[in-house]
Amino acid sequence: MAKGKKVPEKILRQVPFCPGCGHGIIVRLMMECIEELGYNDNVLIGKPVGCASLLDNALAVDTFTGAHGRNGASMTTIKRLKPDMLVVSYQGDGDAYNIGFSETMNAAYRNEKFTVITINNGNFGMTGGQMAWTSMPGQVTATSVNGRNVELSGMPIRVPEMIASSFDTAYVARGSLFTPAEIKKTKSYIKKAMQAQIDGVGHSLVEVLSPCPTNWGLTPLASMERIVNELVPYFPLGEIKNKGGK
Amino acid sequence: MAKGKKVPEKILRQVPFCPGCGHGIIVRLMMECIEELGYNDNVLIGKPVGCASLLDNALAVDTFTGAHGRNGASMTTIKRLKPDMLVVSYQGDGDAYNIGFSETMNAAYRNEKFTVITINNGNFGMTGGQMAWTSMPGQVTATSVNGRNVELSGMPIRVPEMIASSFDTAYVARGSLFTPAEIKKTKSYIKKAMQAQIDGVGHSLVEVLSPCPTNWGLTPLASMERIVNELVPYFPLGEIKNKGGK
Amino acid sequence: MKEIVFAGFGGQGVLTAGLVLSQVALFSGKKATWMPSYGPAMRGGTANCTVKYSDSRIYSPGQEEPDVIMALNIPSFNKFISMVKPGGIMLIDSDIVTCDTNVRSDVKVVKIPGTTIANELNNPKALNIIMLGAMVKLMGDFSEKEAIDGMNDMFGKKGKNKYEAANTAAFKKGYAAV
Amino acid sequence: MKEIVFAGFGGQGVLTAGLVLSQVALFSGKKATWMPSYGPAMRGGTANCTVKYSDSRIYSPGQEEPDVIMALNIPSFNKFISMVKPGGIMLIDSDIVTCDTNVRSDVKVVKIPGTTIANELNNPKALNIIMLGAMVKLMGDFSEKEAIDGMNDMFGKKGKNKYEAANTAAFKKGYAAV
Amino acid sequence: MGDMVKGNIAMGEAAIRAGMHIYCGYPITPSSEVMEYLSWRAQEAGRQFIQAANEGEAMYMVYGAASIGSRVLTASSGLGISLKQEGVTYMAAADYPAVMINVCRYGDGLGSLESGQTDYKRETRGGGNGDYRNIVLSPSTVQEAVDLVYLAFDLSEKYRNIVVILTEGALGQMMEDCDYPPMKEVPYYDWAFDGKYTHGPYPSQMAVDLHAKGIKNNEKRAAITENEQRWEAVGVEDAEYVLFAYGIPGRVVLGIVDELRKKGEKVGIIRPISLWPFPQKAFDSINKNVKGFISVETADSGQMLEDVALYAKKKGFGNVPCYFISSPPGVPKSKFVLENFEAIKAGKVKEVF
Amino acid sequence: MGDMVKGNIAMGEAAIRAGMHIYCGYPITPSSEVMEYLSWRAQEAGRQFIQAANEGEAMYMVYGAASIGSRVLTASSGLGISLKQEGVTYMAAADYPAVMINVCRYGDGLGSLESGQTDYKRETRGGGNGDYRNIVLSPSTVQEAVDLVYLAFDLSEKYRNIVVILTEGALGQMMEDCDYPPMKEVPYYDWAFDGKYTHGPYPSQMAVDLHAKGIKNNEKRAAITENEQRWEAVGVEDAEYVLFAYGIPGRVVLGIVDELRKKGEKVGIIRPISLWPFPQKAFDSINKNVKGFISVETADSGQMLEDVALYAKKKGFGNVPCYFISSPPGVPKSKFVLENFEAIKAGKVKEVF
Amino acid sequence: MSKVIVSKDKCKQCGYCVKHCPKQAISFSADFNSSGFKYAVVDDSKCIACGMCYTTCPDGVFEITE
Amino acid sequence: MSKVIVSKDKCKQCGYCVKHCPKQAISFSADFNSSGFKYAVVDDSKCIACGMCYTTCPDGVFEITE
Ligand SMILES: Cc1ncc(C[n+]2csc(CCOP(=O)(O)OP(=O)(O)O)c2C)c(N)n1
Ligand SMILES: Cc1ncc(C[n+]2csc(CCOP(=O)(O)OP(=O)(O)O)c2C)c(N)n1
Ligand code: SF4
Ligand code: SF4
Ligand code: SF4
Ligand code: SF4
Ligand code: SF4
Ligand code: SF4
Ligand SMILES: [Mg+2]
Ligand SMILES: [Mg+2]
Repeated sequence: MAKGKKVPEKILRQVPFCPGCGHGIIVRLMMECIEELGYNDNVLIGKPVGCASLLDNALAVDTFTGAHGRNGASMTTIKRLKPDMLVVSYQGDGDAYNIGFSETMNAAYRNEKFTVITINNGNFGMTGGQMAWTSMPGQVTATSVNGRNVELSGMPIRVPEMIASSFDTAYVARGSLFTPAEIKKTKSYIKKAMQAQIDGVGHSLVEVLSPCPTNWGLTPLASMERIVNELVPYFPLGEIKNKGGK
Repeated sequence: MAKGKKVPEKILRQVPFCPGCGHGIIVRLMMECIEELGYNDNVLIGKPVGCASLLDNALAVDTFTGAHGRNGASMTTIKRLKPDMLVVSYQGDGDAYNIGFSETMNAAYRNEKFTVITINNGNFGMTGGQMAWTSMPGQVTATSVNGRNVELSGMPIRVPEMIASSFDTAYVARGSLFTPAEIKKTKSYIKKAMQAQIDGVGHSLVEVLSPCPTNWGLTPLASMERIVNELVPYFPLGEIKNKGGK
Repeated sequence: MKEIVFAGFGGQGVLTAGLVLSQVALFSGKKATWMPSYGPAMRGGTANCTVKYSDSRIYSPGQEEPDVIMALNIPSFNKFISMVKPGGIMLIDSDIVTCDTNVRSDVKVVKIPGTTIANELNNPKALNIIMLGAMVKLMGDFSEKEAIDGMNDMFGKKGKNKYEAANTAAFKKGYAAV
Repeated sequence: MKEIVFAGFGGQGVLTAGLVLSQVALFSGKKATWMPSYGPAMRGGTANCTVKYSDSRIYSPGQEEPDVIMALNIPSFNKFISMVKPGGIMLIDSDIVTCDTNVRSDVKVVKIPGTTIANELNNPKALNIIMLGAMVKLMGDFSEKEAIDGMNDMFGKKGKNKYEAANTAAFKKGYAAV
Repeated sequence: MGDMVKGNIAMGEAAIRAGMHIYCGYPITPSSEVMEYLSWRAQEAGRQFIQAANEGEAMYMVYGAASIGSRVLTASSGLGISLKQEGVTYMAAADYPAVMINVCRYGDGLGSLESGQTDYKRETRGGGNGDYRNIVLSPSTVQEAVDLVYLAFDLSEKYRNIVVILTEGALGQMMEDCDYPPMKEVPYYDWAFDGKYTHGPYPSQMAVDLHAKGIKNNEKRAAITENEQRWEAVGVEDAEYVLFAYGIPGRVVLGIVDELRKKGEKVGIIRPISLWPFPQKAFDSINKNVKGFISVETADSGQMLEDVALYAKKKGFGNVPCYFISSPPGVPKSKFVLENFEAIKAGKVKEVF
Repeated sequence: MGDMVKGNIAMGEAAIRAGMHIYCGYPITPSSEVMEYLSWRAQEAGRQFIQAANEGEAMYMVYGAASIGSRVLTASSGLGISLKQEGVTYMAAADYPAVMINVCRYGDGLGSLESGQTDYKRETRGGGNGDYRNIVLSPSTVQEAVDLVYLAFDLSEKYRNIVVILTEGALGQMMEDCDYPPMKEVPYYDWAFDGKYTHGPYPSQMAVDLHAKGIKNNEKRAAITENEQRWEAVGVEDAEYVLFAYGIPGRVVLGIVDELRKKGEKVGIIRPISLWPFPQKAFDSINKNVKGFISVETADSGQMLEDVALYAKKKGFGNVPCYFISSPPGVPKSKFVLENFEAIKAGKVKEVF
Repeated sequence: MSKVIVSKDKCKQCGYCVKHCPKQAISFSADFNSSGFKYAVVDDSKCIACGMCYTTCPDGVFEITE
Repeated sequence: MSKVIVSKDKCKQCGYCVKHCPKQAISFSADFNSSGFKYAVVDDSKCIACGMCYTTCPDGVFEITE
């Protein structure tokens, strides 16, 4: 099965993440999908505040620097004013589910026709690994040094499920990265999500369970193991909603 | 069945709402429950910004003036620091579901042990009847003069259902006011919600479908009819979640 | 410059009456301002607006010292009687403002049985226009025709031509009543 | 007042080495400040901190003109060599900083085979302490004992007594190496 | 001759005429009519309108809309604008244009619904983090509100800077006649994102040399300060006292000065129209022997007063005392202002600066 | 002798010692260690800690906590504080006390992570709507940070006013030795809600006579201005030039002045510790023949400079030129400041005010 | 015997009590109360003191005594 | 025939490719790349150009040519 594979040309330089960080894979998948869908020259990516901030100047496509958490709002007006443009909001879990919860949910509520990719790495990577709403019970983070106490801080949040069950959007899925097969599935979710946008079906969101070896204090491979063993049982993988094409 | 009935003494003066406004009934139910549960002298009510602002000085219990929408946050610290106090957040739908969506949801997410009563009157009463996230498709409001266009603004939001299905809280219900029987049911929901707080089971929320004759442009009686015919089918009544007592 | 306050219950049309007067003033080539009271006390309470008109620039649009006040209920009469400029006019609907109006010797109180006239016209909603007719006459700044044309022009632009005849009749009755 | 910069890769313990020195200074009755570099370039990049100590009030805690710089990798050497005060010292691990170090005639470059020593001690993590030992000797402001006591006091308070022997050995090796 | 029209509605229509592409906002008294009007008028005119879940969301919507080069408007009041401050400073950092109307209500926190000028400090100094300055324009008539909103979009684009229309409840709610400027259809700005990476990378603040950017910002601010001062002045050349007042108090004080001068009193007024840049050039024509400057504001404490004092100092009036007249919520009463002025003249009031 | 401790952690511990009951916040560099430390330390000390979904929510939590009379702390940086502004002005309206730490990072919008002083205007003028003023204290050493945080809780309660600790990334991140004050256990304030309606109704702003409240506010502000000015001054009595600098630049400039005076130069420094109230009393000892005032700030444009000029005018130095030295992000280099000072002395730089 | 006390000046004429009184004991007055509303009037002879009027009234007009 | 091109200086030694190469064709170098990591080395004789390494690599180290 000899087929050429090359990092999309719109990725200008090496991504600046820690060794084994899932962001590197997900950014590549996103850029591959954009390229394959033929939108290299009609696309805008909403960049969040978080480790993805490090993408500055790395992508040769229009990249909007959002306020922390608020790209659900900013992408809304961009997409409404430029309905033919492919608009993709790339967001961390802290960004999309903590500070930006209202904006993320409201965009889905209004069924805004853009695509969200959320990177669920269970903490605030950028700022040194504080607890996120996706951190697991008992997880040690910089703001839960004795392990997350869900009595005081609630059980980890599953936003994709909330959106799928509460709002009339087009597409919701959750993928991961722990094997080549999972990576390929995740890519197919991202592509379908973008396709739903292109077809005007509605809002789409793909969450990706992604390793943060640095803040998890694990090797990259052990981080992937943790995803399989600890996260997937709580954050089930697969398509959660698919309204199909037009 | 001769049993005395008197407006709770903690209601100091006539409530200042428009004729037929549901706020008047709900405030009374709330005060009755507080009195009947024996919490007249250990209670704090979170007052929102909205028509309920008009309650200023009307209730002889500690009444916190919240920032518009944000009492989910303010009640959290009050209850945590005063765990024995009965803490009740009385909020409009615009307050709790629009501007305060994040605070409302986050309090439920953390399972904060206070009680929320939301008045779903399908618009921003206080500011002249603009569209709320609970306004019905086609509903004429000050910001949807041609009727609410759900293509652009989404379908009305059902927060109680979202909370019940997404978070591990104690009690969620929806009541209304269109007959004495419904009013009594609503009262029983409010009381159970407070009881869940008192028992330390967790967060509780009761939404009440409530008429706003002034902004609906209907008589009080016709407003009640509208609730029965138009709202109840979309916002089903009853207990949505009841974890029971300790 | 003239300053007029229109006051009454919400629903009596005092804000509209004021607006018509300001629009009549514009129509006659004057400058005009219209300033409503608004605020938390609005709901179900009293409403009022201040209209000013002048041949030259109007500085303050706010209430200062009204030349004429129209009061369509007792609370409004009580609230505003002390504000009338010495020598000014207090115009009331004598059907509604039934209290003792003999409060200030330096103010001329003009009483019109507005509600009665409106009932005679079979048009209870026209109270505000009837009273406005009386006021225009009292002020003497606009001819009856000028005022009616201005009024009808305004309602016409709002797509409310169908009330033209009724409004004209009401205005005339009021105009004739003083 | 002395100003020292500790620079290297993240993970080499340069921030800790600086902290130990500042704590030793305190222990000896001096004033001290410790200022890290921090910022977006942190992740996986180079790290450095500036330590100052003095018998009197320390005004600026920032980098001004370091008397001594410890550089534990080539990028740090290159970045900081130009900043050393004329007549100052650049202390390097000659195992790692293998580039041409003959850049400034007015700076004394002191080379210690830190990595080799660490390997000899079977304690590769001790590189920072070894280098610190050398630095303390070079500075001449604290006796060996004073410094070791200060260091052990600090780690002790952090509940890390168990490393006391190893740290002491490493420090001594470094101290002896210059 | 225009018809009587409410200030808020007039501003909404002016935005449409100015080529506004989209409005994003959340209702709040006394500004709501701007958005209520645009909720149908925008669509009628082929433009867009979106009601946000709150003012913060509205501002991030503005931020997005600006990034693709559209003309975007938001309006709110006091505490709604408080919620926009992070968005505002992001806009400043990105050099994005937008017009933001603050129909000010009096007071801290929830405030009252009454008219006030208590947001001067925030609008002219910036309530968000950082060094930025919004251009702030303040009308005193409905016509001027229309003209300034119309102008604001152009200024905003010219300098790539937010322009705030700082007006008051009283002006938003009052009616006056006005003439509308011609309808413009404006294309999206071409410096903006077009999806084609035409302008290359747009790095975030973190990747930017902020000191270099700061120097550029200072240059921009200097240019705005040089070019965009606007004011109305009467009688300052021979004035013993110069009053400063903007917005509704501005027109009230104009009336007072008119009256006093007719009586032969040597008193003048400067009515700032641009609050930032503050019209420091207005000092150039002031009588060098002026005895005092007086700021009249509908606020507890002197907010514009600080600018009056600062620029007095800068313009060589460093020893002229600066007084404050604090008018209660609502439209200032001429009588009240006059009495306070007399007290100052009589030496009964101490200067603030 | 205290050990070396990070500014952020020292402030966290100082809050515990001061009897803080609860911390509410959201992480942001360079302030995060305050909350990371308190995330376990609060519990250990029997206090409470809550991580909010964002800075806005944190501030409304503060608002709630304050209403029942607890000692409450929040900390953040630049744009996080921007998100708190509505909460801040609500607190002001309600006369609720709280302590808010701003570990300032340089710049507009997202800003950099580098140390800066670009939030002076916002903290001293208020970024929320209204007329309120926060008490603003700025330390220049870790010890002073500890002492000011400790003091802040008491001042906050004394005046029922928010106290902002405005410090910089550099101070939050640096280490220095410090001694901690004694541990206090403070009961909830008794003016607050206790669930029993002890104090009767607490009406919202809308039900209050705002002008009367404004007069009270002015009295409170006057009392604070009279009682709470804090500063450090060196050499101002004979100074030809007086430099003004606070925080980290404050200590840097103290060093410069020390050095210059040793060389015999007549130069002085005022290092404001209270930024609001600005230490206007410090002017009383300044040489009447001073030639210039110079504000040194880590900011693009002169922010404190405006206060220097304002109070110069107020205190009879209305004709003394006020200059600005803009230091780039980070800790100012003595050499840079010196060079700029020399340029001012040599007449090569134009004054700003 | 129970009795219904009506605070007529509080009534805002919404009509809820009139509609829900099981005995049709409530009607509106001919005159206006101090707030300008026609107010609820109870026909004591029909009233069974069931309290439905109390339950439905938003304005606290009714008191049922024991 | 396809071939794998390795940009060794981009490698951060995460080990994903090593783990997921179906042919165990990848191992780590003995020396360090310019960033200080031991980098992935492909044994061309084992490689079947399946692209799994490309798929798993977060750092864009691999290119499979056609
Ligand atoms: C208003 C605001 N608050 C806080 C921050 C600090 N901050 C930057 S990124 C971040 C969290 C990032 O976490 P996440 O979104 O999960 O992204 P990750 O780094 O984990 O990919 C925080 C709290 C900020 N930049 N702005
Ligand atoms: C930050 C802020 N934005 C907007 C407002 C204006 N405002 C006051 S109440 C309200 C909506 C009230 O609607 P709801 O909560 O549904 O209460 P209701 O009056 O319908 O009972 C709005 C938008 C405000 N006070 N504060
Ligand atoms: S901190 Fe975590 S999320 Fe951020 S780049 Fe490193 S591994 Fe990735
Ligand atoms: S406006 Fe509506 S919600 Fe508000 S008091 Fe009137 S009826 Fe009730
Ligand atoms: S108590 Fe019952 S029967 Fe009597 S008036 Fe009221 S509703 Fe009717
Ligand atoms: S329910 Fe109450 S307010 Fe309504 S009509 Fe009856 S008595 Fe009057
Ligand atoms: S292309 Fe396939 S076989 Fe070849 S090295 Fe990569 S993973 Fe191994
Ligand atoms: S997956 Fe990439 S970064 Fe990781 S070891 Fe292999 S080549 Fe290196
Ligand atoms: Mg994350
Ligand atoms: Mg509502």
